Amino acid sequence: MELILTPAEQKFRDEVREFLAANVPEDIKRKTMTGYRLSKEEHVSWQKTLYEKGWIAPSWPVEHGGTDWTPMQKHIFQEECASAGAPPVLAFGVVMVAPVILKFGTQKQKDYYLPRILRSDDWWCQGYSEPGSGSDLASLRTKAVLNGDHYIVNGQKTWTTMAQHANMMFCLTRTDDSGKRQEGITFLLIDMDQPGVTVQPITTIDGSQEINNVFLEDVKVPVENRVGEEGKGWTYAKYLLGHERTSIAAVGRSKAQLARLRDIAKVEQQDGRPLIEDEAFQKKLAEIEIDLLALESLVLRVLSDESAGKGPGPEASFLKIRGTEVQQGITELLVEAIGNYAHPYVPEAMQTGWNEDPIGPEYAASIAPHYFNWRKASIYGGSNEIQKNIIAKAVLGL
Amino acid sequence: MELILTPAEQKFRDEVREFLAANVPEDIKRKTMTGYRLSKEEHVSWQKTLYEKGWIAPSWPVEHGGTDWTPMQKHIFQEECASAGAPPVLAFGVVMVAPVILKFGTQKQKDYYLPRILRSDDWWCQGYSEPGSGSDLASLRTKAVLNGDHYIVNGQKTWTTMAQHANMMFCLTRTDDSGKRQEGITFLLIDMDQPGVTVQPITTIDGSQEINNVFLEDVKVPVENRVGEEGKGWTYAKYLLGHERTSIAAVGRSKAQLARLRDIAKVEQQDGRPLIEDEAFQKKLAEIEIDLLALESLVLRVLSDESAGKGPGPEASFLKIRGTEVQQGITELLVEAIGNYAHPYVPEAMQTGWNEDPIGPEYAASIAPHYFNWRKASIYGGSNEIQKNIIAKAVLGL
Amino acid sequence: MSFAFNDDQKLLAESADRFILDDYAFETRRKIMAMEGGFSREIWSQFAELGWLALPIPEAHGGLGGSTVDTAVLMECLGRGLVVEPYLAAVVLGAGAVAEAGSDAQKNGILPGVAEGTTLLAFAHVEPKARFNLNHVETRAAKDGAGYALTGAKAVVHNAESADTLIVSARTSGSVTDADGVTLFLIDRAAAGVTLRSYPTIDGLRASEVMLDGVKVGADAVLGEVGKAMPAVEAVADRASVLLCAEAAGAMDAAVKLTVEYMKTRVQFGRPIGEFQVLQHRAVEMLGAKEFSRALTYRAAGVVDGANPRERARAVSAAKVEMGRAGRKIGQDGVQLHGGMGMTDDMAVGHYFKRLTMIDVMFGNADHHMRRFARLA
Amino acid sequence: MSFAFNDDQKLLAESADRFILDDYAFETRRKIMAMEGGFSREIWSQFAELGWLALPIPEAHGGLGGSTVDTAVLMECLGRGLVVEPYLAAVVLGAGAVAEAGSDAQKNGILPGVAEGTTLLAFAHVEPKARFNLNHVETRAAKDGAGYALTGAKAVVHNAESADTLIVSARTSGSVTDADGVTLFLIDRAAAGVTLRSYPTIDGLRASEVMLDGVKVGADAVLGEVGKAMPAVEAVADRASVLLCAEAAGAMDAAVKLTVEYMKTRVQFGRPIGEFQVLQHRAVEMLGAKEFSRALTYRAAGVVDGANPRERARAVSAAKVEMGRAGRKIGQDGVQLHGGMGMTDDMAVGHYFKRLTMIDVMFGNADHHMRRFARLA
Repeated sequence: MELILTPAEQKFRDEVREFLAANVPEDIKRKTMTGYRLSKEEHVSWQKTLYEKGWIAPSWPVEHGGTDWTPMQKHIFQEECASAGAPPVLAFGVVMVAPVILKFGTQKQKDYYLPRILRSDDWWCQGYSEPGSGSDLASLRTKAVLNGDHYIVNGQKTWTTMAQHANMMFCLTRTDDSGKRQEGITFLLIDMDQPGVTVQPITTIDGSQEINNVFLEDVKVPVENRVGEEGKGWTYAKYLLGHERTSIAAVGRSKAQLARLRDIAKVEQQDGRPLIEDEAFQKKLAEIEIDLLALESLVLRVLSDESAGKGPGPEASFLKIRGTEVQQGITELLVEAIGNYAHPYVPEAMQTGWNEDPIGPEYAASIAPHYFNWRKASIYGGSNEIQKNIIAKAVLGL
Repeated sequence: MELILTPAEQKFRDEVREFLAANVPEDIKRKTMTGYRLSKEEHVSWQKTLYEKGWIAPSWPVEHGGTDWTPMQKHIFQEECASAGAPPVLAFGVVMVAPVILKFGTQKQKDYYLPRILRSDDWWCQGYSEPGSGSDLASLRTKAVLNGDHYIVNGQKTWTTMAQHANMMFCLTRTDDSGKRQEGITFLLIDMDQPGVTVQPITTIDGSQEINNVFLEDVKVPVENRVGEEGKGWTYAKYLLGHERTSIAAVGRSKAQLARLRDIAKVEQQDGRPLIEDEAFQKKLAEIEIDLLALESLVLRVLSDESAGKGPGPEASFLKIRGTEVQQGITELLVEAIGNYAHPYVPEAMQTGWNEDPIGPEYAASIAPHYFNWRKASIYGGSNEIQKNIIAKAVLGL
Repeated sequence: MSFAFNDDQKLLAESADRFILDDYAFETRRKIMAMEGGFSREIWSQFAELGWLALPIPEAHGGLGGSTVDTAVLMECLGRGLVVEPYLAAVVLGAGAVAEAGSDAQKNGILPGVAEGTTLLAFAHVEPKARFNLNHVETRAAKDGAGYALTGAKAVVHNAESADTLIVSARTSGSVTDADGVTLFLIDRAAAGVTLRSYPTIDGLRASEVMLDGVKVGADAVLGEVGKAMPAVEAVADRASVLLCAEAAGAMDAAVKLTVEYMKTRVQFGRPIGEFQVLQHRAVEMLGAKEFSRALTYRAAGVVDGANPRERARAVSAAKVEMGRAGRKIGQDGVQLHGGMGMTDDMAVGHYFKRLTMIDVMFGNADHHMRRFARLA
Repeated sequence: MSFAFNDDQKLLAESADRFILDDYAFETRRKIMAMEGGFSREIWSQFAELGWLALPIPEAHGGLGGSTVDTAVLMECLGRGLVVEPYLAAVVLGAGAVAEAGSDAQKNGILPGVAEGTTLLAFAHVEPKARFNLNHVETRAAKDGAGYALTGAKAVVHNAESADTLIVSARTSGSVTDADGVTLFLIDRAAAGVTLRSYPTIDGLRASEVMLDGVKVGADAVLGEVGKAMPAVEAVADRASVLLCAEAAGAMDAAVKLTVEYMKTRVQFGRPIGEFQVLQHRAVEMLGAKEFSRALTYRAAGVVDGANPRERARAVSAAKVEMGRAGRKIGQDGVQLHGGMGMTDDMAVGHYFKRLTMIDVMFGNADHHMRRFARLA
């Protein structure tokens, strides 16, 4: 089911399509599509390409290097990037910390950090979760004590995605535990290239290492690296959560993965016929494609509410729930599609510069690891159970 | 998947099969299979047939008119009755109140009521639920006040199945509300043929009237109609719940309905082929048949635990949950099978003595009403949510 | 592509919701169902005055020329009120078929009357053995002098008994399931040889089995081109399907609200059952099912008027699948969360459940549209 | 028909559970996986001493002649410990095939060694393009003097690298998916023309792609009747499938217990997450899924030895479907209920999840067996 676009929107889509076709390197495209890991350099080089085009931060205000795109244009851009196999822009800088700095930061912070984010000079990571604070984030205990013109930070962050590449962390710290848990939380920008910061990778069930423990021992953070007021960090964090709710639906990504699934199902044979001709499999494809169409339709509705000035309500939590269900559903069908070749575990095959013959079909290597890895999607960013709690309270008044 | 039977069990099954083939009247069989309503007389006449054979109360002690059948034999008997289209014996007398009388009743009560139950002289109904007490049964408020040699009972029972036919009700009443809610409940046997007892039918969403409100106004109940001690009624009610857990799985009934579904799917045409040849429909049939086989397997395990002297644990709650899921799943597939003829609503067609031509295929008339009526299965006898609470607490210690 | 209502649509929704609230309470509906033909002529003329009957009818023929999205906005409100008046039969299907296939003369002859509420139509296409295959037409129209003689049977024709004119499909050539050779006819319900067997439907509407025994009609009774009716029938069925999804969206909305309200008032174990997390999440899933179904429905409604038949079919089937799944979940869980009360005829939730279940069946259930969607992939 | 364990089975289960508890902790398993061949020879000889390797082997050939139910009891315990030793490959599949198809000479020559733990076997039947179709055999065995020369490729052969002898299926006649014309051969893993490409599997086992390039064998290498191997292959695959379901039952049992334990200790919002009703019900559904799958598995295990091929296939496919669904639910929800911790390699739950997922794939996933079950209806 194609989007119905105005002529102007069609023109825009073609422009984006052309640019991507001309600028996404082949091997990057292949890796992104097959879910292979990209190196830091590969991420950065692609982001610089977008930066030079002026498309690195579509949602930012124009005067800070953003675009004047309509919500629909942003949706088209995301969808085209995904189907072109462009690596997703890492959210931590452009999408997560930047809006907070823009809204609550000092002029000095804006002048210094925003250009660096646009140029990908800094690699940001998110210092939220702690061993004892997962779904219950407000219970965090990492301590920040003001000491003259510095905070001294002690504690442990965990589940920190890509911290191994990061030189900056936006971090929720506790500066006061006398009052309500949500109070006394302070939002700090921490330079990770300093003594006291230790990053220790965590191996996940798929065997990959993209999340980390980050230990903070007597880490010095200048007061000018505090965003907004002391003790107001929770407000800023929630503002951030409310931001860009539609992108978590990952419609474009899922469309691309669904297309990939179709291609694989055309190659895989079952009883002498391509798997895609199997009625039961067709039905599963149709089911998930319809789920995805409904998801996209709700995304479009939320977007047009946005352009009508209405911010996305808590209903947007549905986008996270359905979005992750669709993503996980596709990873599951991919595993089903490759049959016995879900067994081999050859992580090297997913690394840059591996050039042996694949075991089984080339597309198989990343599929099972990806399936297991992607179970995280219903856990992080507020587990789907938490999302439902939010809706029950905020929307249904239960 | 056939049951594997010992030669003795096979012989028993054949004996049961012969008896049923010879004794279940054709029209009764047809009505039972198609879910048409039976008249009181039809129920009673069949139960008398079983009584004369000595098979009306298989689970009772032999000396009271029961059988010495093994659990496996009881399972076979149930399955054969269902597949022969024999009307289920109404549970309220034989299966529900009788075991309580047997265990906690006075000799006088045993001598008087048990033979009458065997002969279907009394039609029993269950006075448990009240408007304010559904899942939370212990909150019941129907008051029984001792007044000399009588209790005076006032209150309202609801959801009382087939009360319109009943002349006796076993009833939970509150004789004391000073202590814990579970205490102060008394188990009374109430003669319904007396002033002060008003039965008011409730129409359910399928348009049928098999449940009722029962209003009790200054109803006199002789003390000798109290079972066991005053205030101990909750214990007796729970004993009753623990009883015959495997029969609620209704394996035999579901097998018979599944067979009926197959027959209908052979007749119904889709794009010029019998519906049963449609792969997607076959898959649904297989899915539910496998659910049912797994259910039966667990029933058999619980039965063999019983014969090994172990009473069924709270795990038996799983039998209720899966059992009702399977039953409801079959009613749903039946609706799907008949296509457009789910629309007509012709309750007369389900009554005795209607002899106009059917609208659409004859088997269609009862299917949609049955689907809607059967939603009750996951609500009554402790809703499936309550069952899960029980398991979480009693089995998992959560 | 915009997903927001325009001002006219907002006004329409407000006035329709207002009407349901003021004049179409649950008990009123019960009384109306008992009336002759199973609906209220008086309310029907109110619909006419409000311009609702004219809404989808072309301006050239006494209508307002509203889009399918406009009509969806109205149908959603009607769904909220479980309205039993024959809007689908007479306006969406009946007038829709005439507008789709009819000659100008036929349109001028029939549509203004529908818009004014003086003419009622019914769409007699589906047959006893057709299941969900639209091409399955056994009814035959044999040449009979200048005209035709129709013989056959039509199944579950909603509101046929109150229709002035039946729009009947019949084979003028080809064999039972051919796409070619089907012709639409305008037939007076009172014509000789037309026999109706009428009955209530389980969701509170009225329908009939229509028997045709050598019914004679003139050549002018032919609606559209002889033997070429199927594209029109499919267009009408697709538009009706997406509008049924809109009606369902309203019904789901109401069922969810009723359920949540009940959860706030029903007390068990000393607290409103709405405080139990399991039931909260169930209600949340119900709301989500409705939101997704509704969004996809309006998207499809926006497509049907313009798109090519394949695009239209994909969009409509996707919406019908999503609606079928959502309606089933909301109907079943709505009753479950009401507990024993939900099983009683006195509570509205069961009636929404029944209507949602039957909407799924109309013009093909979720399974049928899943296959159709997949085939067109 | 009895569903209770007999005394021998109770003893077996106790000793096996005891062994897992004492000698096969999660960390021990990690070390074992790093050993050559991916398992511990020492533990393998303990299995031999305990009589576990002899269990399913016929008494006439150095075994204990245990039934499939007996073996299921053991496999369930091994599943609880996520045991990586090649019990399935060497004993269930390897010895199973020899017992099923071999001559007395072959049985006497091979089975006692398996029972004593001195001989290891692997079953090389599945091929790269076969998916779940057992009949799909492209590997060809051409007449070569008195013997044969085998050429082809076998896929995902578990524990091939440590096997002394490979049991290889090859076509002596017929075309790729014919049931007829398949023959089993005993092939020395070190034979000329046999090349292995070995790798770890995602669930912590070892497997190999086996390339056969004109591998010469004598006529005595033929296992069973020439061209008539498929019935034996199917019997072996069915028995292996139901035993995999038993292994899964153990893995599910452990995963549910771990999850419930975690729920009692993990505190969020000031209380153990086990106090949240939604999570409680999820755990209950996990337990139920396990109970039903286990019950159906033992029922099927009781059938396979006696029943005719159709009954056997129906029983096994039903069990495999139920297991696939239960394993998926328990694996996914087990991780979900563990939250972020569940995603880490340090927690056992993820490893049970991976094993359960791969058991579903082995010898055909739930979907494949659903079709098979339906076809045999």
